[in-house]
Amino acid sequence: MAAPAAEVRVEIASDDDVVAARQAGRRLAEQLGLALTDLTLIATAISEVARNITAYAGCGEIVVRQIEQRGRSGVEVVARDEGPGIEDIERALQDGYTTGGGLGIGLPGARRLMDDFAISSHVGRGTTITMTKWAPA
Amino acid sequence: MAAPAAEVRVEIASDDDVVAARQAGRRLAEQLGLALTDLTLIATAISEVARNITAYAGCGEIVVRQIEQRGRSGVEVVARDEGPGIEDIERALQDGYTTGGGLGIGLPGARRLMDDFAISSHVGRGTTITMTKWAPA
Amino acid sequence: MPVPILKQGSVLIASIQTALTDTDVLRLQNKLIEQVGRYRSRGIVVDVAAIDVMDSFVARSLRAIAQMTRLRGAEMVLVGIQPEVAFAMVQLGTSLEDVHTALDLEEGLALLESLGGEAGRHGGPGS
Amino acid sequence: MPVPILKQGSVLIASIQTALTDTDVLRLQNKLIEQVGRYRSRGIVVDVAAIDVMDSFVARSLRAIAQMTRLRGAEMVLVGIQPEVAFAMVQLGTSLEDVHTALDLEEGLALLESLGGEAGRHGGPGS
Ligand SMILES: Nc1ncnc2c1ncn2[C@@H]1O[C@H](COP(=O)(O)OP(=O)(O)O)[C@@H](O)[C@H]1O
Ligand SMILES: Nc1ncnc2c1ncn2[C@@H]1O[C@H](COP(=O)(O)OP(=O)(O)O)[C@@H](O)[C@H]1O
Repeated sequence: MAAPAAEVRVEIASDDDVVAARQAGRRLAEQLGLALTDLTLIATAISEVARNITAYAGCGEIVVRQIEQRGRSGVEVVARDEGPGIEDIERALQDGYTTGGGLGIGLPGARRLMDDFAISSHVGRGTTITMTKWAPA
Repeated sequence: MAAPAAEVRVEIASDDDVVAARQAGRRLAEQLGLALTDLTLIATAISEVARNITAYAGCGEIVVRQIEQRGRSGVEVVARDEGPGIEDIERALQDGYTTGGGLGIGLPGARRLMDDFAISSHVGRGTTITMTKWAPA
Repeated sequence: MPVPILKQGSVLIASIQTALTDTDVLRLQNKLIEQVGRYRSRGIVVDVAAIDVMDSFVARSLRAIAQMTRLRGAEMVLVGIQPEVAFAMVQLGTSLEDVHTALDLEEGLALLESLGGEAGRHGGPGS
Repeated sequence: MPVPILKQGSVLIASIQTALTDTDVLRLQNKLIEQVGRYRSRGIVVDVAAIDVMDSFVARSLRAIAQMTRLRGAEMVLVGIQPEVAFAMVQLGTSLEDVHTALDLEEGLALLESLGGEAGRHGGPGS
């Protein structure tokens, strides 16, 4: 019965792509049977990290996939760009910190919206954010 | 049809010049067809950085010009002085930080008012602020 | 997708019909700023019932419109926030405490009416 | 350009006619402080309809005038803020939450009247 794990990939270069990415992520999560609230949390988190790609890196991609781990299934979102990177990740994760005149809640907010959240970033090389929402057991 | 890129330059030494600079910037942006709201955002940002020149550097200049980049057109404002420079740029960009008894929102506010915003400053040598507002696509 | 704005008496009603890009949000913002001046509006209702996501960009724009409106002595009311969208906003950290909200358009208009009592209306009936 | 100040009953009305330099703003501030004392005014209306830009300096001065007025048991109302000017103020970060606002002069006077019940008037008619 185990179908091959679903995956969608959306190139991010403009604000249309931000909407496309969050809608694609939402649909995939819906197929996995997540609740309406979780779909909205995932879509909101994707919107934040996708907008950061357009704002700070110019372009990049979002990959949303189904994952299974220790008998649980979930939705993993990977946001990847080869932009300028984040100098001080800890600070970027603080509420209100922005270098672009935003509200500065995109990254800390996305972390609160999802269950797992990790950033890997290297100045001059780019940023990868991996975040997961688990389906209820 | 491409007319030579428009440019205006205003010497800043007194508070009359602050008004002159923001009005000149506004007129140029109007010629480029920007919306009333954008004209006001640009004029307000110019007012803040021009006042800082009179307050902290004594004198300097504001240059407003039309720019084109990747098929988009916009208004670029450069505020330049050879004053004392800014010691801690990151702090100067925080809301409420002032060394002059102001509200401390001039620089962070100008960043929010414009689309792009960059400061280059060297202690003892001066400050250059470059900021851009893009015309809607 | 442009957001239609209706004028009903002295109130503007913006009814968001679909997911918005950032560009759509900025256009809506500009249109509201322009029309609130042109029509000397007393209030704005923004209906977000059809919105999929209220992220930090949308929240910031809506708050800016609310504050702009208040500076003119008028008021903005946000209506139709779906429960799951409201929940996501709280997790994200944009609970818009300073923005008036109501359940739906009808209640939003009623709220505007009652708010108008303080700033706008003078010589109201029976007082 | 000096800002004309009209005295209408117990209210001072300052009508800004054009763009103001910082010096003009400070002069207006001083003149209002002086006249509010001289005429024991109950209220001030500052009409900014003709102002092009409300930057941090103007905002700070207006807030100072409002606070000074309040300390005398009177009130200041800001009227005529254009929507795009209001929006720029919000982006800049000076939304003047603590200052009364109204759409235009007439409504500003009405608002002062209603506020007067609380702060200014004692033994007002019928209350
Ligand atoms: N993909 C990215 N590339 C480079 N820098 C980023 C990226 N995403 C976020 N940042 C940095 O982290 C800061 C905080 O991001 P965030 O919390 O989303 O707030 P905001 O986007 O409102 O600034 C940003 O201002 C930016 O400096
Ligand atoms: N052109 C400049 N030259 C030197 N210092 C400056 C300049 N512009 C701003 N600054 C410094 O940055 C601080 C913050 O500026 P700003 O945010 O505009 O607030 P304010 O002008 O109210 O102090 C100023 O107090 C000053 O120390």
